[in-house]
Amino acid sequence: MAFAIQFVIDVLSLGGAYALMALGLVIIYGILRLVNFAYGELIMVAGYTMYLSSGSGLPWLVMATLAVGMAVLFGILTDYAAFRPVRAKSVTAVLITSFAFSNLLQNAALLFISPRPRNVPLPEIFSQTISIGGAITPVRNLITIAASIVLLAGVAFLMRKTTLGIAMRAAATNFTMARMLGVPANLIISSAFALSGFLAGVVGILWIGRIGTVVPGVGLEPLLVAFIATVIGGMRSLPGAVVGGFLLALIDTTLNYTLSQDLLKFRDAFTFSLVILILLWRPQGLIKGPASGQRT
Amino acid sequence: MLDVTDLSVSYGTIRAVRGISFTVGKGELVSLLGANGAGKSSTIKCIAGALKAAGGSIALEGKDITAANPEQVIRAGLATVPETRDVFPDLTVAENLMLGAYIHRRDQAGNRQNLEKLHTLFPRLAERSGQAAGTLSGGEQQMLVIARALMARPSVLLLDEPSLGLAPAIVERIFEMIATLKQSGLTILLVEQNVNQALSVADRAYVMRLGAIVASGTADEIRSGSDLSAHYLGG
Amino acid sequence: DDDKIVIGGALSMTGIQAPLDTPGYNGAQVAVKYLNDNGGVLGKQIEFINMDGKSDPVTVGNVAVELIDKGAQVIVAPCDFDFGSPASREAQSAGLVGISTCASDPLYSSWSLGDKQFTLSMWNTTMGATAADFAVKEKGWKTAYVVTDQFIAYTKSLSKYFVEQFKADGGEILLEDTYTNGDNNFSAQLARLQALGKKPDVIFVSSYGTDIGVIIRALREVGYDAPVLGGDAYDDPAMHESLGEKFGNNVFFVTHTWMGPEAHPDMPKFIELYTQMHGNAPDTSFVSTGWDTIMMIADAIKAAGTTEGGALAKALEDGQYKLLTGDLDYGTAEEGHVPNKAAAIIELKGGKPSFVGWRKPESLPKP
Amino acid sequence: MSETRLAANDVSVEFTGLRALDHVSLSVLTGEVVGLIGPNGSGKTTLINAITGQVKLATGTIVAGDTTLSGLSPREIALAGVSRSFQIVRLFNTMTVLENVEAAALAKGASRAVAAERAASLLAELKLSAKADELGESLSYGDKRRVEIARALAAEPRFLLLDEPAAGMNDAETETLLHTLADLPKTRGLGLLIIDHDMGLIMRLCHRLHVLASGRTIAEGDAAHVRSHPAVIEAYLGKGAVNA
Amino acid sequence: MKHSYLTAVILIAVIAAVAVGSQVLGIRLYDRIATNLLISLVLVVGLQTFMGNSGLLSFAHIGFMGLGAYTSAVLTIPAQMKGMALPDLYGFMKAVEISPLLAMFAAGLVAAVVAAVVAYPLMRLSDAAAVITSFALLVVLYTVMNNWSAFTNGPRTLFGLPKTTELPVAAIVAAIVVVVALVFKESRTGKLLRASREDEVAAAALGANIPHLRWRAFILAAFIAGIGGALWGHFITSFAPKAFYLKETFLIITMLVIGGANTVTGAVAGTILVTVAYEGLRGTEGALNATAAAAGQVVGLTEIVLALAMIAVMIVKPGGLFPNREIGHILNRTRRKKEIATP
Ligand SMILES: Nc1ncnc2c1ncn2[C@@H]1O[C@H](COP(=O)(O)OP(=O)(O)OP(=O)(O)O)[C@@H](O)[C@H]1O
Ligand SMILES: Nc1ncnc2c1ncn2[C@@H]1O[C@H](COP(=O)(O)OP(=O)(O)OP(=O)(O)O)[C@@H](O)[C@H]1O
Ligand SMILES: [Mg+2]
Ligand SMILES: [Mg+2]
Repeated sequence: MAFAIQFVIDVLSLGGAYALMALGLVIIYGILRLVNFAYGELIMVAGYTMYLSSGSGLPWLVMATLAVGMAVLFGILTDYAAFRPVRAKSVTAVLITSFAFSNLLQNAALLFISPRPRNVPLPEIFSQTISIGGAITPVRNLITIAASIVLLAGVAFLMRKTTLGIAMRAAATNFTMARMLGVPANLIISSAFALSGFLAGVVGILWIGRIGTVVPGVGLEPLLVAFIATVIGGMRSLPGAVVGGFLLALIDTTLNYTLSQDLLKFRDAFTFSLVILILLWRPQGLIKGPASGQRT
Repeated sequence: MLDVTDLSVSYGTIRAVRGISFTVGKGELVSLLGANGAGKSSTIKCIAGALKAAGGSIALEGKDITAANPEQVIRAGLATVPETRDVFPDLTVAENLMLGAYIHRRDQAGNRQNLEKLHTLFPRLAERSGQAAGTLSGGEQQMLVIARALMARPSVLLLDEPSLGLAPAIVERIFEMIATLKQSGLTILLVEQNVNQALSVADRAYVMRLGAIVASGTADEIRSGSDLSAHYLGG
Repeated sequence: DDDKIVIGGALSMTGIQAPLDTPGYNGAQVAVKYLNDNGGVLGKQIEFINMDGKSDPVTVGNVAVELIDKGAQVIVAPCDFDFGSPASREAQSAGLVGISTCASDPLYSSWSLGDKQFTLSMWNTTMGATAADFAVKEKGWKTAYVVTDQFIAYTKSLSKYFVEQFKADGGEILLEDTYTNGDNNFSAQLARLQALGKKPDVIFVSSYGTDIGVIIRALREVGYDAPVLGGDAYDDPAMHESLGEKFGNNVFFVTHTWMGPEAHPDMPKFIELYTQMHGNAPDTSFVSTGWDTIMMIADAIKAAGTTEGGALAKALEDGQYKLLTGDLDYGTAEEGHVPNKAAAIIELKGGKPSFVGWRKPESLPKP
Repeated sequence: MSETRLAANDVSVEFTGLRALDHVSLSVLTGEVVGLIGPNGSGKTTLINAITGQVKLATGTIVAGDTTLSGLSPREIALAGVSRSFQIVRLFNTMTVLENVEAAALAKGASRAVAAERAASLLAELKLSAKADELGESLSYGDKRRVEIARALAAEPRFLLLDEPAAGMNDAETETLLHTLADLPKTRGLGLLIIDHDMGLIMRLCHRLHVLASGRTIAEGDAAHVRSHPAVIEAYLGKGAVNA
Repeated sequence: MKHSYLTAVILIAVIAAVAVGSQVLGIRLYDRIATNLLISLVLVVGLQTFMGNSGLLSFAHIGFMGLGAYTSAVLTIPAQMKGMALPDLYGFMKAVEISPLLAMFAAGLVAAVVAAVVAYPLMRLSDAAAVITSFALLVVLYTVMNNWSAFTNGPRTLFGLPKTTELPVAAIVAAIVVVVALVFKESRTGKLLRASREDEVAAAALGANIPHLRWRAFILAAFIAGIGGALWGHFITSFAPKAFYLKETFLIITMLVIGGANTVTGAVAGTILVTVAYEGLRGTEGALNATAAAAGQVVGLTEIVLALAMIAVMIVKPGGLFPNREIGHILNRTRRKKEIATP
């Protein structure tokens, strides 16, 4: 019994973190249809902000707010540096610029901070544990689950029910036309990046809270996870990203528990083969996004 | 109302518009005619702020809008229906129209009223309001683009070939609608390939050729102008 | 360039290897300055050129070639067989001596790399056996749970020799589990540990980089307070700090030395020189590996009277070195240049390291 | 070449919540020009899409000669001798005009030499030789439409379906197009199905007309008959059509 | 067709210039950089045959390079080394030792066969789904290389490959690959594939079998990648699976995109440009470190400058340096225009 509860909690907490990562990526992907490779570095920025402010004696919540704020700032910066100048031109060009920007941030961290891992201050509550039905789990996991639910609801509301959401999609598909209708398209797209940065910041705090240290490459794994979760769930659908995150966590955890040790090494191969199969079966992902207006 | 003075437009080294001047008076309907590639659309895009002028100036109600960006132009009351049928394909018809009223987004009541009016003008759009705009037929998209521009409740409307790809009956309705809009006091600049119909609603017209204005006058003058149509309109 | 001796380094300043290589690099710089301030070697000044190997075997190899091109006469290779060996192989093919500052896998031998290649570190046979002897013979821990990171030769062979010696000493391995570096999810391993139904006396975790901290935290969080034992990859202040007062207890590891006078009488002098040069005191024993490497090379050059590879290798084989990281004496090329060396054991208490002492196993598993 | 028939029998097409075609039957013989007209959104383009396999049929069949086309992929239908143009121009933008046309011949299995030769002669025929080396994207709208026609012809189809080829062309260009198209059925023995809203063009070019409204056939027959059909005037031509 | 010949001649001349130029300078380091450049060229041009013609981004290319490298390694590592280098190798393979040239073909073949088997179903996907499956394929290949210890020695460094890739060998292979890529581009498959790149619907409506066309190009690209991998393996002589993962993937994609993915000329230009920039910057960083004496090392500067340069190039030339036309085509056109201008 405790084993089953443990399994469920593992899946939910890992899934919550994965879902949040995916949400931040799908905001940009779903709207702009561009993979933001610099997304992982927004998480890194949040981590380093925590590290750099750890000596300041500020209360932890203030540091965390600061970290999220920096991630938002760098999200907007990503737009200015990597997307705005090339987005009208070619999708591959954007892919390259966003990758270049990701590289730039990582190396800047190497150069100006350190290649070595740095510790991030964590509040006491992050490492406290509680026992649920015999299974012991860190409180951090419950916070993660809660955060993912709250943020998903908030983002869904924003995208569905507000003009901002519609304007974002319009600005992304036909920039000039949107402007000709009076939509301040640049601002609108920047706000999508800001939102993505916000989510990355929250993920950063929760994810790095798991690891305890930050290194320049810390963003790679969340990026990959977000990428796969988005694909599984539905590349243009917000609920899809969340479902994808939990599903991936379920797959990961199940394989972890059940695969024999010889096969466990190949876990990623299994997971990614599954991604391929899902895409073959449903190129749109499990949950379809908004109707795509293509016809002959 | 709209004064264009010595306007030039270039694409890199290609000069598409070479120093043209014309005016559209308040409440007037002026037509811009000319063969393929004469520079009509380039002129329209430039006025709308989507292209930078290489020289000259554009004024709307005396205010200079030469360097204005598209957002500023529409806020100044000038709406454009571009030639390329730029619907937002992934958005529904209703969402497209909603964006048309972006600059009035605080005035929901006014928008609803305006939308009703447009729905009676284009009943097809009311039927399809939940459909993704990209899946509309060619003609339906054209209607949507015109309706969307009117959602901004402009005082000046630029129309670039509104009859392109429309059924004759619809074309007729579009021209009736243009006439109605004019009567309601809207100032209109109309670019058309369909010369006869354009002249039937226009007060005045300008004829462009190779980026320059080569003739101008009232609709009747242009129509009766000896070999104009043979030379400039027909080819 | 007959007026100077050029030593080329391919140490990694970036990547996963950086926490081990950068301290070594800093220590080496202190040694170079010290030697040069005291008249150099064979009357020549020493020039130490390091190019970032980027924790990438391909870059390390490329960089080594570049260094040899620039006139390097001895090559200092990065830690660990996987990252260091390309540099040593290039050194060998250019007829030069190559020394890794801290590679401990027995693959780092003259058998696989060539007759002019050495490592300053003890081998994992020593490291693993020291840990096992310490657990069984000193502490009386009879049962163990072993987690092995599949990452590199180092992590795999360290577990292998630990397990061999642990069994030879009469201990029982309850479970050998695996793990892949970078995989921040440790829940399955925990579940398997819990499913054992028996609490092991000691947990041996052979991993690398930030993951060590993550694993220990994960263990402690769910209430496993059994002692954790590991190798020199634990010798990273960032890891100690990340465990902190709360989790940094009852952790033991085998490493190269201890940065205090208890370990070596000359240690204070080195720390003073280091602080003069770098502005802060060293925070890990890996700085000593850098110092020792350069000092040993200098001694060997003096003995050989040349930097020529063959002669220098012979001098290294014949010499006996009294180093900050313990006394060292190499086997012959036929014996793989086995480094006969003692190991230091450190304990973490409240996130702070303290010196347990030097140990040298009586018998070693076969490499 | 013996006469063959391309026939859509009782075809319906459905999109979510919308019947775009409702039991429509239409046929084209080789050597004949059939005009497909109707109000916007009446299903004309959809009918072409149905014939060329771009949309699925809800009912009905499509046959060309003895071959059943319905159920085949667009590719197989093309190989069976049905070519088309698109309402919204779909050139291969960064390939040259010559390559655009060659591609069609190659897809049909012509050797590279034959394809090159056929493409060059088609470009000459459509007065596009001077543009052969330009990229598709750099052409003016009228030229693009003509390249599309050349491309469709390069596949040597038995049936050619053109969707609004004259849209955006001025009167003079439309006139030239008319002559080019009018010759095709005779010189190449193909059957031509053409959609356009330019009644002048349609009336002069087509042997027969087929009128759709709201996905249903409301009239078919020769031009004079259709033009004076009250339902057609009501739904499509409008009162002003008398002077078209 | 004529301009294709001209393009081939020019590109081969460039390759020859790279090879001979570095020989003339006689610096061992340049020799090494030039060899590296030419191997990258093989990989980038190989990627161009698929990505350039089909318009689909492929992340998996480097994975096939890895297959090639490991295949050739297993076939050529001297039998007496195998015990140490590949301790878990299956018994019957232990004695195998063939010539590197033969092994190179085997490497290409193995990569091509694996590509043929795994990729067919993937080829009907387009856009994002295609990009992501290729990415997933890379991860799968990487994971397999990382863990199939018998053949690859797992994540650990494999060593013992005979060093047989010298500069002339690399140059010859690069020249052959460039010619193959140009021929493929002008072939029926190449032309139809390019049509499908521009407009899938229109190409299918002409009768092009798009998945099949893509599949052929993918196999060809994998074959070239496998050869490139073998070439590289026998140049570097020791490597780990990490050499065939994200960083390298992005490096070659960057080279291709900066040069212009649609053209072989672009692939060549991009490879040269990025390599020269990279090496130049690395040299500068090294010099900086040499003068900065004790003050710790400057790290990451090369990457930062390179990233900025990449963004700049993409802003100015989003289609790359040679977006649409091969060099021969461009020269022919300017010549013809001049002729028209001055009759
Ligand atoms: N994006 C562009 N790049 C280069 N040249 C262009 C571009 N757009 C238009 N042109 C050129 O500018 C000239 C004028 O084009 P414009 O679209 O304004 O003509 P138009 O009068 O609207 O013609 P049409 O009746 O065919 O729409 C043409 O020669 C055209 O080829
Ligand atoms: N993919 C689709 N999804 C939903 N509705 C569609 C789709 N494609 C077409 N329709 C609808 O089917 C109807 C017929 O469209 P079609 O394009 O065939 O019209 P048409 O007769 O060609 O009109 P036009 O003359 O304006 O081009 C239209 O109402 C259109 O909105
Ligand atoms: Mg126009
Ligand atoms: Mg249509």
